[in-house]
Amino acid sequence: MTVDSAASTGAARTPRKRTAASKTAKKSPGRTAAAKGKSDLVQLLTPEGERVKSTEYDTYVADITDDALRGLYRDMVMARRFDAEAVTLQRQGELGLWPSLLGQEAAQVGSARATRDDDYVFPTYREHGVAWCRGVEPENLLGMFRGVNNGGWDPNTNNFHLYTIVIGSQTLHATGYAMGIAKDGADSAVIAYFGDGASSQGDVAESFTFSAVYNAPVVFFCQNNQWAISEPTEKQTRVPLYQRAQGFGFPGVRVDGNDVLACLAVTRWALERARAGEGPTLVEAFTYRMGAHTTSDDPTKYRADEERVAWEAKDPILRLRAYLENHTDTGAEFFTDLETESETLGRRVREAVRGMQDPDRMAMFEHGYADGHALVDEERAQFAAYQASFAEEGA
Amino acid sequence: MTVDSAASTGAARTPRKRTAASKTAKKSPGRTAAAKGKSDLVQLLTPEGERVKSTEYDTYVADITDDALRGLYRDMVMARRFDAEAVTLQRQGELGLWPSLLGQEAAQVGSARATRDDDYVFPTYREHGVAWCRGVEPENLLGMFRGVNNGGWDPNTNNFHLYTIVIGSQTLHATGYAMGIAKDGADSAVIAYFGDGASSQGDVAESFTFSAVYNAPVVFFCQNNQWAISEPTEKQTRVPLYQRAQGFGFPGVRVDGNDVLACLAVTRWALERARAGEGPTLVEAFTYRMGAHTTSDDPTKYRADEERVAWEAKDPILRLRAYLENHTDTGAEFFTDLETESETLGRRVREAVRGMQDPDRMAMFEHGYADGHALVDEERAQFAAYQASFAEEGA
Amino acid sequence: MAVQKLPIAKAINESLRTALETDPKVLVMGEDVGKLGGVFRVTDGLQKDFGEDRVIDTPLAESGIVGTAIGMALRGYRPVVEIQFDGFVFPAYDQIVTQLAKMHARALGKVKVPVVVRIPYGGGIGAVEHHSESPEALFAHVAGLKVVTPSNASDAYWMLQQAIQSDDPVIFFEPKRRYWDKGEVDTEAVPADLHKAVVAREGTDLTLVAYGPMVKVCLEAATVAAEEGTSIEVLDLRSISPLDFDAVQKSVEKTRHLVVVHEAPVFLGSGAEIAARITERCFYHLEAPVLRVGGYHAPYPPARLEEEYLPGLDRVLDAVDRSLAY
Amino acid sequence: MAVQKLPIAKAINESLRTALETDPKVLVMGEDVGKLGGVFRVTDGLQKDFGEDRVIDTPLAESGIVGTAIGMALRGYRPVVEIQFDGFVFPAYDQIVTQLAKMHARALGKVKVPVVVRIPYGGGIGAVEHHSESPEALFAHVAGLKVVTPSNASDAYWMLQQAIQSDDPVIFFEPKRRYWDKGEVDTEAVPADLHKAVVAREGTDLTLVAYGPMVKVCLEAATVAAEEGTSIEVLDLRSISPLDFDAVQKSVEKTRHLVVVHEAPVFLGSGAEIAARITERCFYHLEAPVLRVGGYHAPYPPARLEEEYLPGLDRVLDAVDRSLAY
Ligand SMILES: Cc1ncc(C[n+]2csc(CCOP(=O)(O)OP(=O)(O)O)c2C)c(N)n1
Ligand SMILES: Cc1ncc(C[n+]2csc(CCOP(=O)(O)OP(=O)(O)O)c2C)c(N)n1
Ligand SMILES: [Mg+2]
Ligand SMILES: [Mg+2]
Repeated sequence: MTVDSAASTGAARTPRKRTAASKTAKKSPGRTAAAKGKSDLVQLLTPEGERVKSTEYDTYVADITDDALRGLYRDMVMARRFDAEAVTLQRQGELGLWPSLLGQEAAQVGSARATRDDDYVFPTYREHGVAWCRGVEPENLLGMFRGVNNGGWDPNTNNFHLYTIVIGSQTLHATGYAMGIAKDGADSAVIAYFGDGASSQGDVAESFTFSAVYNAPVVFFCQNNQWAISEPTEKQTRVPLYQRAQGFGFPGVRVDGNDVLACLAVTRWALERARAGEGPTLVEAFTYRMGAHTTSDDPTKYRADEERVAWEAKDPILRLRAYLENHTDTGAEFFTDLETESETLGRRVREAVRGMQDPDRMAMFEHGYADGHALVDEERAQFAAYQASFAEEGA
Repeated sequence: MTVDSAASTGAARTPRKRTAASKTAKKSPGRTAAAKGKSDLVQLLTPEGERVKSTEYDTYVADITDDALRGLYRDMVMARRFDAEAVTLQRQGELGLWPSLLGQEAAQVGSARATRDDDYVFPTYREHGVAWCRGVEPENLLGMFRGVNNGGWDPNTNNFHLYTIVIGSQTLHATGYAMGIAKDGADSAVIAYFGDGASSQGDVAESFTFSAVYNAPVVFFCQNNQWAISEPTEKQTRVPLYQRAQGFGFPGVRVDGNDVLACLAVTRWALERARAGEGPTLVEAFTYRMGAHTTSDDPTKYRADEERVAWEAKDPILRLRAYLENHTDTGAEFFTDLETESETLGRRVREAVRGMQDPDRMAMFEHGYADGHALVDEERAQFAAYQASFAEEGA
Repeated sequence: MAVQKLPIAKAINESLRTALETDPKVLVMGEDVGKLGGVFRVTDGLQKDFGEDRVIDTPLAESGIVGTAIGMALRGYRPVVEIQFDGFVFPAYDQIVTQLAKMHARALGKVKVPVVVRIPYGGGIGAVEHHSESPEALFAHVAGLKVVTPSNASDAYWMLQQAIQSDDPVIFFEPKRRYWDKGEVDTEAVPADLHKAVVAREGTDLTLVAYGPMVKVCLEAATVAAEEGTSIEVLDLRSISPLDFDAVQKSVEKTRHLVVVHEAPVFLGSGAEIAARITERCFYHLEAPVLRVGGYHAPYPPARLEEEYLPGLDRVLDAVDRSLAY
Repeated sequence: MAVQKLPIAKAINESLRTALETDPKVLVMGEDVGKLGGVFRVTDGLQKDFGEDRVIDTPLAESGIVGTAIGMALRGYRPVVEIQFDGFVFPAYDQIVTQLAKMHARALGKVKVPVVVRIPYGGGIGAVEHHSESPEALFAHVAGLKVVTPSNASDAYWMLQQAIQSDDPVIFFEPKRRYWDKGEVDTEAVPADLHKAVVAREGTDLTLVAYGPMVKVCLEAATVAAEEGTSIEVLDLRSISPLDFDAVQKSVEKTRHLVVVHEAPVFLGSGAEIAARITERCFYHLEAPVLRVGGYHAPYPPARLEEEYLPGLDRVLDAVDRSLAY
């Protein structure tokens, strides 16, 4: 899922050996910064689209060409378009629910593009942009929200685990997976996504403890989108979340979550630490949930619209567009082509969803167990017989 | 449970209003220290029994007269004597199990004597010294280890909650209780005890989060006795435990847990912060479990005896004795009287335990519910009838 | 006015309001219970009227919510805790089972922990995973807890009043798919005992036992059966722990046929206990074995299949037929 | 040597050793499982022989233990997790119920999570609170888990082998009060199916169903009953989920009397399910209702009362008498 693999799906997995860059990670900047408890927000691109120099992080994006930037831009646009389509599909009754990523595109795309194919990703339920970058077929994300399954993709195809709804749980799976990587002597890493609200769950603290004690190669990527449904971050913590890591003995850093370049740089740095055997890192991406929590939510009940409006000025897509328009030779055609491409995606997703069949009723007896279970067999048979009795009646 | 109330039991509860001292707590030293991440061990008394000056904490023990020191000494000796008696009673088969506090007398007595009668204490299962200072009848602690009950005292008599065995759980109860105090507008505080092992439990992290968010008047008093059964502290954390607090937004401080004076000072400071509305504090008392985890444990399986021997040189009782002998006019009589007194305690406890009756078998149907429960009534009646049937047979 | 027609969600809201008004020690706490009024709006308007100190938005940590509620109860408060959905109670399971349930007994009665844990439960709302479960048996098996669930607005109002007044911890399961079903609530009535079952419909040929969301299905089944000439008695259990076996026994001694219906999986569901105990009590009365209709031994299915999974009219009537055919 | 006489604890130790030797993906993890060898010495010597990388002392956090084990299983490992005592499994309950149990189904079979959770359970060892519980029903009710428990050394060895080889999560309950009971273990035998019950003693007048620690009590009861002229068949269930109803049915069709015995509280214990289902299957065979002997609806009592609480010979025989008197 490197930045260059702009193709959205099916990228072949290409494990790499330890790079020189990763070996030098020990002296890397953010670590010291975090150890010092530096509260600065890492930012490489201002809301206005101006490039900010960073002696600390520029090396981590030195290879990012204008083309690569356009790739990141495309990812964000496609993710947003897909997300918007899903919202629409929910309104039309095609989906039961949708958790929109609106506003979090940079955090997701930047971090996801920092991962390698052989890294493993543990998402929450909102990482549609990450899924996109990992090459998961977008329509597959919709199955669970349509109610046709509880997870519609093979996690091992793109090293992208299933969405996890029980808040915080996946951070432990990520840690265990990373412990396994370490046991294997592999140099891949794991990234675990979670939200500001999730930071309060005991499981997340335990994942910090385990990853620190076993020095597991895992990056905890917290999208602090300011809200856990109706609760602002102050209901979860009274200090910035990235600071949480220090007390567990590993660095935490806060990055502008609406700056895709900074998210890329910081996550690359953190992943390289992991590969280099330096253990876990906490990245807090400071971003904003611009929409409702989910399509079932009504944010007017609990937050002022001015807040959202203020954050609109920091829109992750607009700022990269400004940069591309002002500082690269990206022509108008790129943007119009992308619009067409994203519309095509929207159409494809729409059609795919509308064509999604309800599962066969017998499916509810499948996959409860890998090796079978006598009671399930018995109930399946009874249910089949019961259903058959209607057919007989009908006949 | 102030230092002056040296009498071990039944001290009347005397709630106090906010003192001048507590109002000045805002500028208190340790807080800054902690915020700076200072790793120094707070120590007021060296292992050799020499008084160390502390510009930061001396004010917190300025009122401690030689008499008060003798009181602390007495508490530690009595606690150790009681504990030793319990170990013996376990060996003699009078108790099923005993978790010895040997080595942790200073941490327990120092912290407990910092509490006021109207403060509330949430112990683990090892706080016999704290119980002593709170005025709990020592023999009452033995019931659960003899197997005659699961908690043999009324928590509200001495504001000393029942022993909690499920690791970490009580930190949440303490936090909730402290939230209640805040709601009541009272100026008392709560102290929650837990171990180094417990620091890994999700519940403890959640109690940190809740106490910080609600600014609850609670002191988390972690006795880091270096071991969680067979696991050294490195299996729980890779940085000193007191640092854990920072990431939750409140100060943590490490104190020499074998220095009763330092424990008293630091806990007083932390409790005053709580009373002054400054919220939670984490105190890590750096101490050592000199005995086995419990009488069921065999530490030779997992730790070298040299370690224990090294810690013997830091014995909390010996160092205060050295101070008393060298720097006060404490005569030999004090020590011999105390020995007699502690032997009396030992005897009293021994007799009390031996005289402890097994509960009536019907007791197992009592207190499951406060308002009764039909099924319990039914089962009680059936059981009684069943028992009666033997009597009839016998007749 | 004392008598109002209210949806269940609103009846619970009114009940919380009454409790907050009449007892200053009552607190409401949970995720999003404040400004939002809860994801089902059950706590709507309460924080506005009673303040953040009594209607408390908590950090996102269920163990922390129940654990601190226990602490507040020890301080003399009566916290009413909301768990957002059935599937999210499990992080709090340890605090509920090892602490909340046992603390009164552990203290030989010296302390009380009057905490109410409200849990919207059950399926039928087209939700995603973890939002449709019926874990009541996992609580009812545990001594020290009481487990109740209303099926209508009046019970929702009154049973919650009683649960809050109870000195025991009460797990209060709310049938979320029925939140918007309306019923009359008389806030000046004298309510039935919290732990007694009520006959929701009288009948003579067969007893249907249900609770919470399934009472409605059973009443419908009884109506259909009546048209076919079968007289069904429907018993609304209301309380699962303690469970009113006397009421079930009484009905079964009359009808001699018993079918138990719940959404929870049949295997080790509350129907198992009812079948076992009623068979023991009514061995010579039963003309057919107690039959059970419930969920399957499978994770709750995706929404598009839930109608197949949930006991519906047909499956209930099928069991009725099978019982009567013995 | 293939045949050895071993205590149950040692048979489990040998089974873990075999698994660690034969499959490099097998891991053992838990609190104090390393140098100490576990508080019951069940993992004695394993870390010494297989290293800290495969026999892992974990932080004191049960949710973390199970949660990271899930992650390692996703990476291809087969973790065998130890929970120190029955009463300490609840902090991990959420991970077990919402993650471990459901992940295979959630992924439509695409991932497997072969985690074994070993739990020493049950009372009778004179322990303090939380060290004597029998929470098996709380796991068996949950789809996606398998729940088994051996009663003797041979089963302890073999059932653990099979549990580790199973691609499903298995909750492996170990009867701690029987840890030191010896039995023959043939490490080259062909073991019975993990989920089938076995007839521990044949008989004709009444069936006693038990598992884990209660098998011994039931066998003793059968011996006493035989002296009094009653022929009792004792069925050792071994597996609680799935539960071998066919075996129970077969026995009951012969004996026409069934008593189920377990330490867990009777109310909603596994006996409830057995009673309900066997009554359904054997309605015309049973000459008496299925009777249950088990724990009471009370927190596990302090040690000095546990002999009153636990089903013993007398209470089992009392139930036998009552059943035969019908
Ligand atoms: C254990 C648990 N409790 C409650 C919920 C209900 N819930 C779903 S999302 C959510 C808020 C999560 O907030 P955050 O972690 O900040 O992530 P975000 O939704 O903002 O991306 C809540 C409370 C849940 N899914 N799991
Ligand atoms: C949830 C839980 N898991 C496991 C145990 C078993 N256990 C009892 S004490 C203990 C070690 C506790 O270590 P620590 O917190 O350092 O306290 P200490 O015993 O050293 O005072 C363990 C693992 C328990 N009581 N509760
Ligand atoms: Mg959020
Ligand atoms: Mg310790």
